[in-house]
Amino acid sequence: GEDKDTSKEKKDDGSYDLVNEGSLTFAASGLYKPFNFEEDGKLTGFDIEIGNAIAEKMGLKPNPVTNPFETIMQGLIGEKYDAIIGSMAYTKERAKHANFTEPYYYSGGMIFVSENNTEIKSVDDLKGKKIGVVAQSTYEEPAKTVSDNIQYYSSDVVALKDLTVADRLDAVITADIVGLEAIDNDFAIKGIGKPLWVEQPSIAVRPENDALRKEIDKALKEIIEDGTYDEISQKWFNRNLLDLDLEGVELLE
Amino acid sequence: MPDIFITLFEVFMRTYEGFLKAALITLELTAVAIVIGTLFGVMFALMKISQSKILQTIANLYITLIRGTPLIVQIMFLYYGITSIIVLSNFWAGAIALGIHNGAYIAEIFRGAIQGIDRGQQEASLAVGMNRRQAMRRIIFPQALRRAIPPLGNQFIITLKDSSLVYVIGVSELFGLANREAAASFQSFETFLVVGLYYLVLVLIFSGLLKWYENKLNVDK
Amino acid sequence: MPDIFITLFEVFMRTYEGFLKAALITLELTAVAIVIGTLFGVMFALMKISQSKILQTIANLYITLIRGTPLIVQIMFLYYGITSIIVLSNFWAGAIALGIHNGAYIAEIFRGAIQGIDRGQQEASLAVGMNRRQAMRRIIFPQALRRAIPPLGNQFIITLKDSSLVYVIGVSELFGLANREAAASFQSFETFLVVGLYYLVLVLIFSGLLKWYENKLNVDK
Amino acid sequence: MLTGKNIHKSFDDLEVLKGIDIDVEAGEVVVLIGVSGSGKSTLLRCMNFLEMLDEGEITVDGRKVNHKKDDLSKVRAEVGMVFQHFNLFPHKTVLENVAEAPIIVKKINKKQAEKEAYAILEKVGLSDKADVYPGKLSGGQKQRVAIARALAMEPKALLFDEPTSALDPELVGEVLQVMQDLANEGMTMVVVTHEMKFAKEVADRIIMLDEGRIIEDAKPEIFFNHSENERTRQFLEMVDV
Amino acid sequence: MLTGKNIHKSFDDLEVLKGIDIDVEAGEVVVLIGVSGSGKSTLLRCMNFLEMLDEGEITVDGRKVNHKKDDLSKVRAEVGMVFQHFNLFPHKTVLENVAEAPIIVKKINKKQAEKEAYAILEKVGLSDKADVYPGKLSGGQKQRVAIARALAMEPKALLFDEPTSALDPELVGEVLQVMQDLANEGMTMVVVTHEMKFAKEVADRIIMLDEGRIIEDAKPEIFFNHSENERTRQFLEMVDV
Ligand SMILES: Nc1ncnc2c1ncn2[C@@H]1O[C@H](COP(=O)(O)OP(=O)(O)OP(=O)(O)O)[C@@H](O)[C@H]1O
Ligand SMILES: Nc1ncnc2c1ncn2[C@@H]1O[C@H](COP(=O)(O)OP(=O)(O)OP(=O)(O)O)[C@@H](O)[C@H]1O
Ligand SMILES: [Mg+2]
Ligand SMILES: [Mg+2]
Repeated sequence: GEDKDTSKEKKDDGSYDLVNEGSLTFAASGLYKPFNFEEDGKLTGFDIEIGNAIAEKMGLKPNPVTNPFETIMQGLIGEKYDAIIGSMAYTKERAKHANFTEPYYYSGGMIFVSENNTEIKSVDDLKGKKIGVVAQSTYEEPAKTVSDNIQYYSSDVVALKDLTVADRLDAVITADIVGLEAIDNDFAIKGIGKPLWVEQPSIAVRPENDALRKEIDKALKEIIEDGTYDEISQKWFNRNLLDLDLEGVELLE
Repeated sequence: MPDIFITLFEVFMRTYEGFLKAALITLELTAVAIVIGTLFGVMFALMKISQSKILQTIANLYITLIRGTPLIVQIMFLYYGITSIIVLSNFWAGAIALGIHNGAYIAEIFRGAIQGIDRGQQEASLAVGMNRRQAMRRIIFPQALRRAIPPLGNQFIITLKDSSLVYVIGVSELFGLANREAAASFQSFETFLVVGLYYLVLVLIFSGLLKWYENKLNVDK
Repeated sequence: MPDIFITLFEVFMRTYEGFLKAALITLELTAVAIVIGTLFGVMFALMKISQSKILQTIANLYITLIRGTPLIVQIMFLYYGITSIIVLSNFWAGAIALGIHNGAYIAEIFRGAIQGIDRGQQEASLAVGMNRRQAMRRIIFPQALRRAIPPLGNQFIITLKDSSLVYVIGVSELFGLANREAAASFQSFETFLVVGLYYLVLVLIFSGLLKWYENKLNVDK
Repeated sequence: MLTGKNIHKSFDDLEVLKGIDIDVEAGEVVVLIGVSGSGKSTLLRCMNFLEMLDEGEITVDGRKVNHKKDDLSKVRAEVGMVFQHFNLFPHKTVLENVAEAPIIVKKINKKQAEKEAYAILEKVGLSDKADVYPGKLSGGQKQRVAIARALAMEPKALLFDEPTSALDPELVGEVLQVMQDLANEGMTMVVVTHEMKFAKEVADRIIMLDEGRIIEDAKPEIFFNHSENERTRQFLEMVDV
Repeated sequence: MLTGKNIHKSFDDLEVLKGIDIDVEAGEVVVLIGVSGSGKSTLLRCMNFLEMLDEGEITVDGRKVNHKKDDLSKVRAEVGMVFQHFNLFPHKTVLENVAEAPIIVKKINKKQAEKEAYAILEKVGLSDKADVYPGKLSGGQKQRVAIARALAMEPKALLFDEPTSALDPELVGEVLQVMQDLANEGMTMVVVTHEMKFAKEVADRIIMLDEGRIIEDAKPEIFFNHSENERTRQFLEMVDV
């Protein structure tokens, strides 16, 4: 990215600031397959394609970039990029620092354990167990409510890998899709039951740039309506991620 | 200006319980890493000054590999490497990674200390009938160890700081906790300032002890 | 056994284009950090050897703070500090953080080099009518610089490795890319091994250059 | 020309100069002798303001030097100094060593300064070494360059602190010769040396320092042959004239 | 008792010993002299197996030593050595210095070893320093401890490499006295020294080394007064007997 002397003032005329003129620069950790990851040196995944589609709808050039999840909010505030489109879920706390669009998918939080684990069959079996979660993920809170023996990670892959090592970790709570991807990559783990918590990944922008949020929301709605969204979702997951039965699950925020 | 101090104080009061525990973990990590590093270090130093070309080559390889790559890459690599062989908690995986890293630097400390001992000591030992092994164990090494303590103390301080990197494999030491605190409270600036102070205090304490010991050593001479 | 080599080769072939670019970024980061660090280093070295107690205190404070805290904490702290003041790209934020960190170490290099110049040089300069500033600029410093080059080269190598840490603020250098590669391919072990080799090769190249320069210096003498 | 009055100088608890009065006339060559530690170097360094006085004053060419108010570097340039260990600038060629101060202190333009430097090098017999670095010179050549460097500032007086005692014996002669030539041309000089032959033949006066005091100040023929001072006679025996 | 036959030794390209034959009988005191670099130390070190021979052989007490097969540390213990720079173990007390080798090499129990060590220290007049660290001793005392340390292994012969040349002159006497006592008790000794008085009075034979060869081997009275060797006479002039 280039240095840019953009003013932080709110604009009322509906125009918005962009870090790079004519481009929508958006960030993801790049460590979250299949949502955002690198292939052949290029960022790809569900999040990225959604971002690309939104940018195109807005008549902008898509410019996906990576930033570690630990510092991704700060990068937004520090004007390194215009938006976070990196499976960051809306929470009340985060909403104090950034403005969020409508969710662009629902994600089910699922419990994963080692393939050989026969002890843990439901969330009730998690009491007092050692649970791994990615620090600052939305699953940190549910994990805390069932156990106080929490192990924090900065990457899901590291956490899930630890499940395969006896005695290191009893369970990991993360997005079902991420765990299933790891299983596809021969991780000796399994998911327990159905998603219990649902988070709402949304797109974050700087608060003073709310005009941009409005435009993104509009574009998001358009790609959902014209079928682009469904096409992308089907391509990656063989289903539409927004089609979720929200009955009986806890919406995390 | 006072504003920032008030915030800092708040952050400090809110976090000190967690940070004190995390500081303990940092110290434990450091201590274990130094112990492991010292074992490795002594072993590879002895290999490096041995007569055997093979042992020398192994030691050189180890030292070159460790000194030629970043610690964080070593941590990741060993983490995934160790994981596929033996079962370790994250703490121990981290401590061992730091220990193996330290080993290369400590090997050089010991090699220097051993080679710094006057050759006459070895000759006098042989002349009274000791073999090389006895001379090393009873005469050379004890003297080298005494000399190695100041640089080892320095390595301890370096390790104390380096231990911050094992946060990547999920050890809840000072920096790992700071990261979570910062993200949770969105007071990143203040949190990292506070955790920096924890490190600073620890480093200053150990630097002080080290200076004191060095002075004592100089007086003893 | 050959299995792992085949996988490694595959990983290498799949990633080398990206890694070569990332290696370039690593080198650029390192170079910029050393340049910034040298500017800081010279400034603080001069402050430390100045007559002014205030300047000395400032320099000591800076050096103590930097040497007393982990680099990764400094990176985070500066990142949050800098971003709230000016807008910088990640590359420049990282390079500046590394540069400020380096400054403390380079300051000690220069202080050592300056104080290592024979006092007679200063006296001779004064005796022919130069003032202190002229003596420093024209006589002492140029000689100190020449002496500082080997330890600066060493610092360059340390920085090359340290630059891996700015991945936390999203710079796409070698380690950052390796992280993403590992997450995408789930081949962590192999990826970190490969990226370790990139660092190793870079470090060995620069160590070689450094040795060559030192030998040349010795021959010139 | 160069006078010191009641010079006192201590290092910490050690009083090195205990009230020295010295007066060097224009064109005079004064040789300063004394045992090691008697304060010879310190006195020279005080006269060139490399050391601050604790007490007393120094007058250069009739002008009293005020340590606080005067720009000492200006005054220093008027009194050149030649050191035992030469202290040439190793990163500069012989010509640059000589031309450096005129260029940056006197702000003479480079061409002109180098021309003059070359002329001075010719005088000390080293014009053929102008482009060589000091590292390649013998000790005697180095010291001659150091003298040239001091001369380039056109000083009113030159101080020499044991200029030949770091030299191999066979190289002492060439340096003493240059010094003798300077003396003959009327340069005001104060020379600390153990070369008694030089003292006898070249000095106008010999001053003997002992424990920070001047204990004898006499013409050479009197100093060497008729001194009534016990310490002087001891010293002369020691240096084996 | 201690014999060397045709000893050759080179360091890289430098041949230091060029075929030495030496035969020391039981109870004999041999003084080895020669200019610096003539190979004296190297010869001693070969006789104690601190250096490997390139050629030739060494016999201790009638037994030929095989460098490859024998445990050299065992053989070394039979031939003690005293060094110019003492080489005491600084981290051990005087008593420990003496008792160390008997304990760990001969596996004598600690109590017994210390008792014997104490007795030996008494013999060299240092029993009162038993618990002191070497750092606190004078050079002469250090060397006497070094001799005690060598004696503790009950060697069949003792080699001394310039045992007094690192000592201040006033401390030389006490060490020579201890050596003379040992000689009187019948210890077999080979001594490299420049102390001609000691050589004259104590040696049974004097061997002169020159450029790696023995050029003279004679009783002291003949060596000092009637040597026909040109180099020996030069050497004697040099050391100023
Ligand atoms: N910078 C200093 N700090 C402390 N003591 C000093 C300093 N310079 C000189 N001295 C001490 O002052 C005394 C006189 O020193 P000075 O060098 O003037 O003697 P000198 O007559 O030139 O002797 P030499 O013939 O050895 O050069 C000595 O005892 C010396 O140790
Ligand atoms: N380990 C070594 N490696 C290389 N050269 C050596 C070594 N030891 C001795 N020499 C060389 O061998 C020669 C003889 O040395 P040696 O020490 O035996 O002489 P020396 O007669 O004892 O002399 P000195 O009276 O100076 O002790 C010298 O030229 C010395 O430099
Ligand atoms: Mg002097
Ligand atoms: Mg010798």
